[in-house]
Amino acid sequence: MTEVKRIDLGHINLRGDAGDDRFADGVEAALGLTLPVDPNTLSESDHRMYWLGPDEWQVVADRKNVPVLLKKLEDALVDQHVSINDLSGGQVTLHLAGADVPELLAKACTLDLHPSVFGVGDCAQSGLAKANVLIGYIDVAPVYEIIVRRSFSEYLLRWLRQNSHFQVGTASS
Amino acid sequence: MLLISCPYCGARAETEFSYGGEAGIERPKDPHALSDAEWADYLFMRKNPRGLHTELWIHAQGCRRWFKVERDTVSYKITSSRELSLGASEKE
Amino acid sequence: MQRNRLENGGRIDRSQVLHFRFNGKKLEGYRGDSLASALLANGVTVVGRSFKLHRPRGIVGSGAEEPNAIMQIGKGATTQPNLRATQVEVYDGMIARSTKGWPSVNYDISAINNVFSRALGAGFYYKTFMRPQALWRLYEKIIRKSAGFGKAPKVADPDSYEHRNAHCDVLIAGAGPAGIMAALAAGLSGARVIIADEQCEFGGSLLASTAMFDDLPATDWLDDTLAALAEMGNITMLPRSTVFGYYDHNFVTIAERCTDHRNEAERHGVRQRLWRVRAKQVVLAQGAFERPLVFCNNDRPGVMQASAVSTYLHRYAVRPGDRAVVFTNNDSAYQTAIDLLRAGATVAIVDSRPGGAGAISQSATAAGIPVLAGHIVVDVNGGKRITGVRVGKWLGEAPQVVASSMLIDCDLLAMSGGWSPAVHLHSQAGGKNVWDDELYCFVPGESTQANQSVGSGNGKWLLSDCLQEGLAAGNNAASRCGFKPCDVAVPETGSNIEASIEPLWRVPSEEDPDHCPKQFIDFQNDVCVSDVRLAVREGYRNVEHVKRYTALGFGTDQGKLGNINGMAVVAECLGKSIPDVGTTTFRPAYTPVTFGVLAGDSVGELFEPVRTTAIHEWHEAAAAPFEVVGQWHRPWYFPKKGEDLQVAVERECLATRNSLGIMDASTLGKIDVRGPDAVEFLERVYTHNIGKMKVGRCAYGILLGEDGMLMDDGVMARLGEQHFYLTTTTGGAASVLSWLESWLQTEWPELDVYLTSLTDHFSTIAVVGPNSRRLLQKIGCDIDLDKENFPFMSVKGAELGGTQVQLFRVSFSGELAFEVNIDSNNALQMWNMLIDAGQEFDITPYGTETMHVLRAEKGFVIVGQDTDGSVTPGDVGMNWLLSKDKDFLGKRSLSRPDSIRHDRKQLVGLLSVDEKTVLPEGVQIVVDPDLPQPVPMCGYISSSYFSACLGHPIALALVENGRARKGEILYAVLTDGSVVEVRIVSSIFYDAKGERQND
Amino acid sequence: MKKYSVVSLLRNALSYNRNWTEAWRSPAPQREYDVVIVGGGGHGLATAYYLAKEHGIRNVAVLEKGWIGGGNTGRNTTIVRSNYLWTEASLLYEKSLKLWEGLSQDLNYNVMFSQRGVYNLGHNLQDMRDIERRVAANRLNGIDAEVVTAEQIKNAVPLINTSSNVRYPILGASLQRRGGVARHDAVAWGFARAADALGVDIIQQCEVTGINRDRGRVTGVETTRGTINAKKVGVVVAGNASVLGDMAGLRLPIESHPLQALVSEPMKPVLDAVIMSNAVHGYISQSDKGELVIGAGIDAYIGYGQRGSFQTIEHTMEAIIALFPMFSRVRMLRQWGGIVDICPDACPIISKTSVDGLYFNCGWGTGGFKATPGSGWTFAHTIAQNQPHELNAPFDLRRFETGALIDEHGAAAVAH
Repeated sequence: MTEVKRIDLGHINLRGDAGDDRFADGVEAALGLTLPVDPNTLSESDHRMYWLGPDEWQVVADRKNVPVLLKKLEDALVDQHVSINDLSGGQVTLHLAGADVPELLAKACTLDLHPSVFGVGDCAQSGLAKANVLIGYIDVAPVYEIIVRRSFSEYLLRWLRQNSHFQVGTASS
Repeated sequence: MLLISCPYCGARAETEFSYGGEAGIERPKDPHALSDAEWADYLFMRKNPRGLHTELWIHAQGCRRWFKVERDTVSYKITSSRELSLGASEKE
Repeated sequence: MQRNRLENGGRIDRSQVLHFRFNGKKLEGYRGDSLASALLANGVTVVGRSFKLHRPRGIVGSGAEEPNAIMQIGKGATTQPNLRATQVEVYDGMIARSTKGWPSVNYDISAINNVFSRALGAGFYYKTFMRPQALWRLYEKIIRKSAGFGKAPKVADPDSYEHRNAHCDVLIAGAGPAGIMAALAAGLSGARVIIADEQCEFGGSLLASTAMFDDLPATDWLDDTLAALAEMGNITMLPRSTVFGYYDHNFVTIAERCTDHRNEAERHGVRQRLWRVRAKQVVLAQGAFERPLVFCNNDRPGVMQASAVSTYLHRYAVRPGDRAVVFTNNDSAYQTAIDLLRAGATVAIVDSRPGGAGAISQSATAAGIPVLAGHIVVDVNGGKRITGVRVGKWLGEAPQVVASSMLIDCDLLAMSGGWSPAVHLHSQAGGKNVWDDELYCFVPGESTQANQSVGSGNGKWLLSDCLQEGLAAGNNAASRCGFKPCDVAVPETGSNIEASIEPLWRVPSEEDPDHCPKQFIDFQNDVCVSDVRLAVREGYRNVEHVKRYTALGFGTDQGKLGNINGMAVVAECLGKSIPDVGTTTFRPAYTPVTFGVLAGDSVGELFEPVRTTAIHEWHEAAAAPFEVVGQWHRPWYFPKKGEDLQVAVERECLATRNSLGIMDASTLGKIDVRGPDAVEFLERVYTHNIGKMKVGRCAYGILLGEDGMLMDDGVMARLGEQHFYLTTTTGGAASVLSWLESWLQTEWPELDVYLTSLTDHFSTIAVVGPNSRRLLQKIGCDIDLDKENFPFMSVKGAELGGTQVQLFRVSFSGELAFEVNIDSNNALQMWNMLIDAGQEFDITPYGTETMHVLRAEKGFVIVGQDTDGSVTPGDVGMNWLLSKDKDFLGKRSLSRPDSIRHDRKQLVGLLSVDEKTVLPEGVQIVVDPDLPQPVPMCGYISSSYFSACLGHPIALALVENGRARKGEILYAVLTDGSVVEVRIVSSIFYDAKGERQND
Repeated sequence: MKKYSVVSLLRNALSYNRNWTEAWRSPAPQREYDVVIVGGGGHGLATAYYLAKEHGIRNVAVLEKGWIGGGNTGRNTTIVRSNYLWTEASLLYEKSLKLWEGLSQDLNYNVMFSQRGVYNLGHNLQDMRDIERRVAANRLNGIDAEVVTAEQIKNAVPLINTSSNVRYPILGASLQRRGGVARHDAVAWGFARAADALGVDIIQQCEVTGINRDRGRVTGVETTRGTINAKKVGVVVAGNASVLGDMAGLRLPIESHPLQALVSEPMKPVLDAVIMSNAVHGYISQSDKGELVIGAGIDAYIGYGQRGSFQTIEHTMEAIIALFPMFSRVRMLRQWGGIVDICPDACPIISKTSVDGLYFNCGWGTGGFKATPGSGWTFAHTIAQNQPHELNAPFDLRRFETGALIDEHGAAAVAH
């Protein structure tokens, strides 16, 4: 049984130069976590930060903290060439819990999600069915976080509903 | 289905990528100095080789970075996959 | 009564009696039976008719190679055409029908074709049915009716299918002795292994083998080993799973049949599953096919592959005949003779080799089986079942004519013409196949991908070799993936039969090959030796020409039985060797796979995503029909009770122009642009001057392809010195962003600019009409909205109704209008607030249709509707947007000769002279409709509506040199032939000075 | 050439078919020809035939590196239609369609041209605008075309799903009744036999390895069977145009992509029309043998491998099932790929080149089969007269310089 929860979270997209110490330090100071520079990994404290590309990250945090975090980031990176965008309205976060999740995702995702390859703290952007998604393995329980664009979320939920006997819940955190 | 190595994200299925055509076509510095024929050459004429081809791909479902792939157009074997900034020789 | 069922043995469960119908007749079989074994057990001989000549046909094989027993299984929505009886497991309640033969397989009227068979040789249809020309369609109807096997279902498939992506170190195709050994070795090493086999049970040839492993029946070893494999967590075992495709970069596809073998009432869940496997290493262990022998009337029911006879005897406990003759050119069929004898049949061996067989010959003779060495079967007697075979002396290499012959009574002929490895997947992977001069078959050549072929699929006929090779390949594959190979004990297989063969391609006939009774090469397509000879005679000498001209190998069995024999006959005709004639390349699918499993669950509602906006549920509640725009569903119009499209749109237009309309414009693409080089970057891609834009202002911008053609358009807003915000068309959102990124990354990496898509984050609500300002003021806006402080084409962050928004004063309708960009989480709430507060202004939600009418009244183009990839900015009157001070993408193309042609099509307005006719969009415009065809066309209508505000129809059109032709009368020619007079006018129909939007 | 007819069929049957003669000779190449055609596909053979028939030029060789008809001629989905949007394209294809209509009789070889009607489906309002525009243009150009409703489609093709409750409902279609399918191999063989009868040498297993020139003028070709001199050389090698272009120092606006197709197992007749859908990316007909013949989309990358990517096949099957949900249970028998040369405007090049006496006919993309006779006819004219016929004049190489593209990508129907 896979449990699917839709979670109200906030999202910040961040672009900057990972090679610039001022940037990494600024991010760490603002968010209280290490900038993940290894591809396909995430780092976590009170919020999660996903590596999306060599100069792109995504912060996932409590929705109510987003304005504060935005401000902190802007202040910490004020003189740098960066791009900070609130994407909270454009993303839907799902948490999939249960031992069968990799099996379920394998029906429509070409990533190798075998735990020996894709462990806790790993993440990847890929396709799930016909939607683009960001998948993070966030808890050994196991829990997988799936982030999808809002306009594709109904489609993705439909796909999940058809492909798993899942319980849907919503939660705010 | 090809297996393409994104220089940033690693090997992924072809479906995560989009093809961008021949690499190394440089936009003329001053298009208006070109004859119509020279402009047409830039716009439309392509190497289209039977054999090794240096081409652009973007990891569209991943990191959205463009990169350069050397691929044999007959065997489809990929011999290299590099960031654009590396091997800048493509832009003579 | 199962008259051919043996009393003992077989891997069937006699406690589970299964009832089924074949061609209406009630029959019984057992759990474990294939449909073919059950039919043979019941003494059924004729199971089908051939494609062209409608000759009666019986079961020849026992697996994927079967050409004759092509069945329609089931009925109604779940009927399945063209299944091979040899590959179908019988279930209780099965309904099976032959797919050929009318009125029945036993009495087929079309068998009359046999009388004319000589005139129906290869390619006969290319030579006739040409005159009279008009009758071809009738001929064709008859041809089509008589062709084809089964019938497609008539209603939608109720079953579901799914895909499963998988990654493994070692994929093994085929679970016979070699494949199982490979799995064992690779599995023990710790590698991730997938092993798949087409049959319902793993074991391959061992399932019908009498071999002893370590002095115990091989099946004991099989059961133990499979149990051991099942214990390992790193091995996925897939029975009923056909590895049907081998693609580039070791991508391999497997079709798993999950429920087809169950009784219909017990079929739950997914019917079939497609495994999409990316394997680091592949072991191909698919076995080999036994070749038929090519002699006269070799297609008669009762003639079977020797190995198939053994399979029916051992695996299914079915003896397909009482009095058997075994006809062979190699040793393997001797075992079949011995098997038949042990099963109580009388049997004789006809061996074409003058020296007969090796050691196994003695076993046969010792058992009392007469062996006629140096003899051949020349012909058979009997129509719907053989009654005897005519045997002659083999005169060595002589091409034809047999001296004398004798008749041997029999009802079963087991033939073996040697073996052909199943090299299909090796070939699909890109490997060549090479001819082996000792084995007389093609074997896999060098691999071009990471795969190895093993076992009889690699020309190894001895069980001990198969096991050893499987072991080595399993270890090899695992070690290439970084695992340590391990020691696995290979069972002792005891004495093996020798495997000598002497070639016998076309069996000599009593009369010459063009004159003798038919010698079949491809049973299903009725391709005979005479057809191949005819093809070669007519110049179709390349083997591909022969195959296409005769249809050899184009049946549903894909030539698994006939291809090599066919090539041998071509070689004989041309005096060449078989490898000189050529090889054949194999394409997927190895055996046919359903369309359903290829599509998986991407059918019905999941065929393509439907993208919806954050306000979608409101539109649904308002019963708006939706317009499909790319992946989006956008509200088309909002009908009130009893309204149709036209009435609703007229109401929406008038309400908006006169008071207040509201529209969900969230599907627009939105891109955030930031960085010190943002201005420079945008200067290079947009046509207007960016540097001159002031912060807080908006501009209409267009993008051209490098070919100078209009690609997309939208509003550009300058939010800061180094910060811009772009909108794109709904359809162009993704492609514009990726296009911008490509320039930034590949061409101008020196520019410091970041692009971020905000399409989903922001919802866009357009508040439109003379009362729009009042509405915003009413719900509370913290900025001054008057003309001076917030003029047309400006942007400001604002608090609106208590929520932070980005407010744009832009207009796509020509009215005073505002676009509210808001975090999509708050969009529905904002929409509702606006609707509620707007009641006093008769706020009217409108959809895409009204949007189109309003913009057309203003002459605003829709990229993709009023343009089509061959339209320059000048064509649509946008030259004012082209900066003279800079270069931009596409600018150079605008000075090419064709771009400056004076007679290019230009956007104009059109009015129907009758002031009534709303012309269909797409209709062509001509100067003189009475000219002969081809009538020169000077333009076409791209947009056309009835304008409620103006009280008459309006249209936009692209007309040659149109701007200079205002006032001219032209003609629109409708597709029904009628002609409507039109007048060219300005493309701006409403408020030409733009006073309303500036208000 | 011995005439094919029912009479000859029966007469030969009496002599056990021993007296049939070869459909075309297999001569050794001569040292010199008036015209050498490089490429023994349908287009090349048709060119040779019309050179001999229409222009009396019979000292012609067709050089084929493999076996005739073995390239795209034998790998396509055999659809024939002429309902293109732009006048230039539609008149060219209409010329071809007119030739198709008498081709079996002209060649005395039954190419099984079956005019069962071609439907191009519309799934959204823009599709319907495009259909209206194309049909209107077709009719003014003298090409039979109709706009039909979903109900009319349903009546003609009862199995098609016209329910409005699907992802891409069928709103209507354009119908060209004179369109249809033909037997692809027979087209190559029929042209070969007829050309041979007029004296053309068809030389298989002869690969061109170089194009010889002298002072800007072509002098012949180097081949794996020696040098062959020629006054004129016409190159018509789908899937290899750039490779041959390189030999002559020509740059071409062409990229070669994999295009895939597949057939089902043969079944009793269920589909008596050709159905094409741009929006869902699939097209389908049923062959006389009973196989559903299905075309897939082009793979995005350059590929000379005569195979494409698997997901393209999957997408096509999704589309076919969207149109025909019952075909979900039908089985794919075989899939394959061809190499299509794509021009930027999805239209062909039938043109003189910068080398005197060297002519190129290429870039047919996915639409080459239907053009076979018309392509050969106009190319023969261009070679014989050293100037294009008015039908192919717009398809000159120079259009890429002037910008006068014939953009069938734009609003046109499917480019297949």
